[in-house]
Amino acid sequence: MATTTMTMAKALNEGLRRAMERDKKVLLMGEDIGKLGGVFRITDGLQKDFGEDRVIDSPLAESAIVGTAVGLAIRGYRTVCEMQFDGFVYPAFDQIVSQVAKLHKRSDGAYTMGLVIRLPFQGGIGAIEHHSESPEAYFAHTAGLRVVSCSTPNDAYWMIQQAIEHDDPIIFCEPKSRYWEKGEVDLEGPSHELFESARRREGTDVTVIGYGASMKTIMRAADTAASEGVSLEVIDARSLSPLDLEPMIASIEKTGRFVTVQEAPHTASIGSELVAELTQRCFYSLRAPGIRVSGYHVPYPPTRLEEDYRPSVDRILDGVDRVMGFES
Amino acid sequence: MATTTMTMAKALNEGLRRAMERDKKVLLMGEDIGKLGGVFRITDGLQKDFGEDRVIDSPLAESAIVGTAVGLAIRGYRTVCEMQFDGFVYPAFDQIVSQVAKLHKRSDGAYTMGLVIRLPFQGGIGAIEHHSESPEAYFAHTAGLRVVSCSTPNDAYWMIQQAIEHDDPIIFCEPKSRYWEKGEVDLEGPSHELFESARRREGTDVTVIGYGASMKTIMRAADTAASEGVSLEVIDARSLSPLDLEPMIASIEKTGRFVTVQEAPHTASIGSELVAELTQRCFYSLRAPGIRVSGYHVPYPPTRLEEDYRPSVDRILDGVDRVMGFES
Amino acid sequence: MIDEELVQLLTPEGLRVGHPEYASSLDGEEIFSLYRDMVIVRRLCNESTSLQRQGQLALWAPIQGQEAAQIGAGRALQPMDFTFPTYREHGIAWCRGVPPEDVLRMFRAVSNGGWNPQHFRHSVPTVVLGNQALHAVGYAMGVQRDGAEEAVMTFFGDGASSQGDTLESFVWAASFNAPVVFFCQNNQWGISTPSSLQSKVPLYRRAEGFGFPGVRVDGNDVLAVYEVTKKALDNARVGGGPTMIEAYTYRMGAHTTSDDPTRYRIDAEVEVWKHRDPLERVKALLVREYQIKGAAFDQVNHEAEAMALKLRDDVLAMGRPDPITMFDHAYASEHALIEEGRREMLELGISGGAH
Amino acid sequence: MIDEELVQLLTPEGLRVGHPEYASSLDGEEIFSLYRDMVIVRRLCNESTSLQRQGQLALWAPIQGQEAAQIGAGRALQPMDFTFPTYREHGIAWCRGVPPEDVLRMFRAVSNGGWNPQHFRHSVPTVVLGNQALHAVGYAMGVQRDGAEEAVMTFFGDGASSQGDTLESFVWAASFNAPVVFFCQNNQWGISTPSSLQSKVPLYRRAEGFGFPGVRVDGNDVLAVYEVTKKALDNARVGGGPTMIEAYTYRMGAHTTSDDPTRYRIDAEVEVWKHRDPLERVKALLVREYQIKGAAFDQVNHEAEAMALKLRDDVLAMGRPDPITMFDHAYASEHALIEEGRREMLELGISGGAH
Ligand SMILES: Cc1ncc(C[n+]2csc(CCOP(=O)(O)OP(=O)(O)O)c2C)c(N)n1
Ligand SMILES: Cc1ncc(C[n+]2csc(CCOP(=O)(O)OP(=O)(O)O)c2C)c(N)n1
Ligand SMILES: [Mg+2]
Ligand SMILES: [Mg+2]
Repeated sequence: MATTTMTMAKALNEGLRRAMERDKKVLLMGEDIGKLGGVFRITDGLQKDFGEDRVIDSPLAESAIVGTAVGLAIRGYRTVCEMQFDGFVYPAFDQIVSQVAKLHKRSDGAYTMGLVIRLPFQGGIGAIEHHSESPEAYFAHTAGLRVVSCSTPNDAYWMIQQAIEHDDPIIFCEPKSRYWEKGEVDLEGPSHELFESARRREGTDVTVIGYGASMKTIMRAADTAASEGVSLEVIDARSLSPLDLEPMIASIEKTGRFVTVQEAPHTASIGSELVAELTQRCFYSLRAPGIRVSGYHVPYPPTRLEEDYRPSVDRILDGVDRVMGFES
Repeated sequence: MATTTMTMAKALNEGLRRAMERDKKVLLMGEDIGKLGGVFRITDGLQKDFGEDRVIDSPLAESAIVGTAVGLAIRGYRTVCEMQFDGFVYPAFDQIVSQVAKLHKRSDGAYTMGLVIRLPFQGGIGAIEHHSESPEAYFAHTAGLRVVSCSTPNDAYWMIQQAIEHDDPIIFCEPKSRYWEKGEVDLEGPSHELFESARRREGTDVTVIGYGASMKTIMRAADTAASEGVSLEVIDARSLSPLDLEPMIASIEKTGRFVTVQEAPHTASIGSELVAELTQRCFYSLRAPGIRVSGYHVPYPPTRLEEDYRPSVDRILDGVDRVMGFES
Repeated sequence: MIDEELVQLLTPEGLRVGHPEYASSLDGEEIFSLYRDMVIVRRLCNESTSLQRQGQLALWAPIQGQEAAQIGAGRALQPMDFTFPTYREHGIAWCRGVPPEDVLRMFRAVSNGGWNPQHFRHSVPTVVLGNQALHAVGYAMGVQRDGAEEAVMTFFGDGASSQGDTLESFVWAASFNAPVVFFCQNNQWGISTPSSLQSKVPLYRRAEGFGFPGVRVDGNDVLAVYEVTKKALDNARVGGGPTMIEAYTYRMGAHTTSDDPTRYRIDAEVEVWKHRDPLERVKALLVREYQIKGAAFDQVNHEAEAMALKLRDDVLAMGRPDPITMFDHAYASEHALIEEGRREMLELGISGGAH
Repeated sequence: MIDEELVQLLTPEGLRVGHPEYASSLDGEEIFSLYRDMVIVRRLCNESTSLQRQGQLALWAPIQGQEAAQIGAGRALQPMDFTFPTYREHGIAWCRGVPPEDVLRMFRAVSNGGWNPQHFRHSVPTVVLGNQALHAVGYAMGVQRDGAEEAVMTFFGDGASSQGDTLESFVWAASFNAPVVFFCQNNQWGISTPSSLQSKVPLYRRAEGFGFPGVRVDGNDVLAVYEVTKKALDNARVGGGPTMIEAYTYRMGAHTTSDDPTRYRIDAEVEVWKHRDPLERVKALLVREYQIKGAAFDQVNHEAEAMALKLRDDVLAMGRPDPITMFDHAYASEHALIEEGRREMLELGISGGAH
């Protein structure tokens, strides 16, 4: 196994590079992604190596970034659009929902909307407002889109390549607070298919399901729980739409209890969906209702307070306690 | 009780009129709402009576309709924005999510975002694409907003007035397919608070929860079920965010089973939220998991097919059968 | 209507006028052929309106009054060009070779598109105002990357000129010098909204502020529209960058068959524009300058009539699709929720698989 | 820098120049007072940069180089006017009377706003590019309805000029003849994006295409900025409608303290602009024309120093808010999910209610 250690930022960079090498129709487009290499340096060096025609520094307008990527898709290009931050994807919402999600259908399959919208999402970097949003539920709710999220450098490296190769439009959520953390990347082959969930830790008492930046917090919570004699099984959803439920079902059939973790507020969210689906599918196994640990139902707070907004180890363990407290 | 019979369209029109009479700061703004009276004639005659300064025919740009309504709110006006159709609210999504939902908070309460965004939503009128969307989950997921939906002329008349008087921004979802149906309106006082759900029918076997255009279909399903010996209790959610759960909980504690009904696809939707909340709160009473009857996970189909996409009496009864099929 | 800013080559009376920059390059046969197309699409439009009245279409968006704008622009296109229309570009679709019945699929509510856009190089209709302008610019950026000598043309109305997407597309087209032509049919109205509410100054002037030329052409003069569009497309194909064309015209009918224009506009206005009918002036020219006779005109009318008859048959034959088709092409590849939906529909017996 | 299009009243060397439409109306005292404000906001900016370096701020967006643009514009405002800034309008905030420490609350990440916008008639900062331009137009529509003689001014950058919202705000301002002034600081860069990518032609020309005047002013010339802005505001207040002002200036520093401009721009460019420093030219004028002496300048520097000291103290004293405050003002009235969140937080002992 040819593994190497790199940060998630570097893994994304390398993944993009490989995708661009493999297919000349792959383009990158976004604000400041060329000379600057993106505010997170995800595209560092790529314009230098692939030219300004393939790594396109764009004027500042997100609807136009996505809308022109649609036109490029119709022309046969595969554009990876970078939204500079999660909170700046909303100007492009109309293009995403009305066009990106629907054009394959509207054209009866004549158009392939093979484009990827990269979204550095979630909080944890102490930024100002609009830089810490978790908009994944909006896209998961939208038929015609797919939504995935990576949580490790290895996933970042492979998932971005898989997403670019895929023919459906994909919202690619990157946990920006984890960009600089290192991990092993296996350069030979992906560990999972793009739309598969992954079990990150085996356990017997409670299944905890999360994604993105929450994964690390969940793993920490699992360590703490273990030291208190509670065994958590941890699943990284990875694909937020469609959800890969089978491994979760298998886990819950074993544990009888589950907790979902996300930074977004819980109303009509990925967590809600997980609870709804898993309750339906595991009804007889469930010894407690699924509990959602999530951001609160308030605008993302000033970031001096963000660690009290984002699911913490304590809050996750509180959720675990709550599901353990149910008797059945 | 001074009741009178009118269509939902007329009830909304009268409700708007009363709100405008009561408070000179109430403005209406939207595309074609003045001279034409709106494509659905909801604002018919209002420009004539209140003038062009209070019933503003706008250029065609939804982001601007909402963005200028924000400025008007800062200036102390209360603007009721009409989105011509559900599918045209998306260009305004950024203003709604980043500004309307967050400015009260950002200004530490100095700004009151007392504005209403009227959304003729859901399908059922045989229209072309983008005219039959159900975007309520996007807004329900957004902290800082409130989302309500009327299903009867009486609710329409009162809820629009209550929404305009309310200081929070409200997404007001109107089931356009019901605009022309008549019902009793009690001119003396509202039957419910704005954010309350309403029991529309008493029953004992299964609780069915819906909103908007689905209510009528649910009531029909309840008739059919009754004729087959199954007793449905029917609840109109009315407030989609926040949800008024207490009456639902009370009902489920009685029936032990529930079905949710909506036209939107089920992923990360109001239905998901209902199932998640109600499962948690009624866990010991539930004899079956909550089942969601919803639109399919596809772009809204050409409307010759819409009645096979929207929850029908058959599909609701199928949902009822499914929850009845669980043993416990 | 004397307007310095307006490119006109043919008066409403059918008299030729000179213009410093544009001259008609078409011979009598070609002009006749433009006339023929206009007659046909007018007939197509009338037939569709009556089909709608008879309950055979859910909706219709008439183009009466805009035939010269659409045929002039549509005929200026080359086969390799690509076009991005709205819901009202029936004349363009005709020029691109899209079968008339395919144009009606959306209006019969049996499809959200109706034809293979790659085959005809004419995109599916865009209903959300302005969205398509960005697609056109993106497509044009692809053309640039391919080093192809092709032009892209997108259509929008006076109303849609106020949308952020339309305006952003101007920014991008200028920044990337994209081979795109923005063809704005200013038909004076966006449903009930007069174009004067969208702009206090002539719309074509907006382009200049974004750094590329704008031209206002008499949209009821097919000769002028053809020449202005041809020049803009030629220029785009050889790297000359974007042009905005404002075709100054008039929507003679209602916005759509659901609309009631008597609520917002006066008859006198419609009367004025009747005298500027795009077909009549060409006919006058053809009679006077090329001695075209009644028989030739009769022949065109016959053709139009035959088209209309066939169109009617085709539309009536368009059955309700099998509901299960709603799952087709929602995604390009397998998807659990699609499988689930299909299964549920089959179980409920909604689709019998009999189709 | 000889530019016909640019309104300039003072050269980089501090020499007065005439302009056919604008003349400086300010006496020595007033000019000195503008100078003083520029010194103070530059000091404010420097102090904030070092506070950020020392880990006391999460971020800082410097205004160095843009002091004349902001003080010229800010001082042209009247108390009854209302302003809608971005994240970089520290000089405007100063002119509106917002306490400097309040400006820093957002950058210390203890607030998403920082001051009472109604009290200062200066809105909270808008981070999403372009959003505020529509708020300004809406507010101005309110001013019209109140029949008030007030003007509204909104700020945005060269980068934000490409956003749909900014462009729609132009449409609306023109359509409703709103009393609004669009003040665009073209500081040549939007992070790493050069303004030439946003527009191939001078930005101020965009206004004309929307039907209202655009003016380009030397944004490093406080006298010119003051006069141009004053005229536009005066005009707006009496029903003259919108104006767009492009203040042609330069961002001397990084985009923010997170940015590394060496990756995308060359030193030579920065050097050129150093010679156009907005403070130096006023100082030269004050010395030459008004015989202002070193002592007066020292006095200003002292004031600036005192402000900076106080600012530092104030910032260091800004503690972490009680987490429970995140629930305040999320809604204007009771909300079940807010109650639930508060309860959970108290139960978890995150907020002790001790604050
Ligand atoms: C974003 C959006 N908002 C509103 C509508 C509803 N609508 C459909 S056509 C129309 C008027 C468009 O006018 P114009 O652009 O002049 O085109 P025309 O219909 O005159 O050809 C409106 C408001 C829409 N389709 N899209
Ligand atoms: C809608 C949106 N997209 C992207 C960003 C990220 N962003 C913040 S500032 C900036 C550059 C803005 O440039 P300009 O408008 O010239 O203003 P300046 O920073 O130069 O004052 C960008 C891209 C944003 N804030 N909002
Ligand atoms: Mg029009
Ligand atoms: Mg700038």
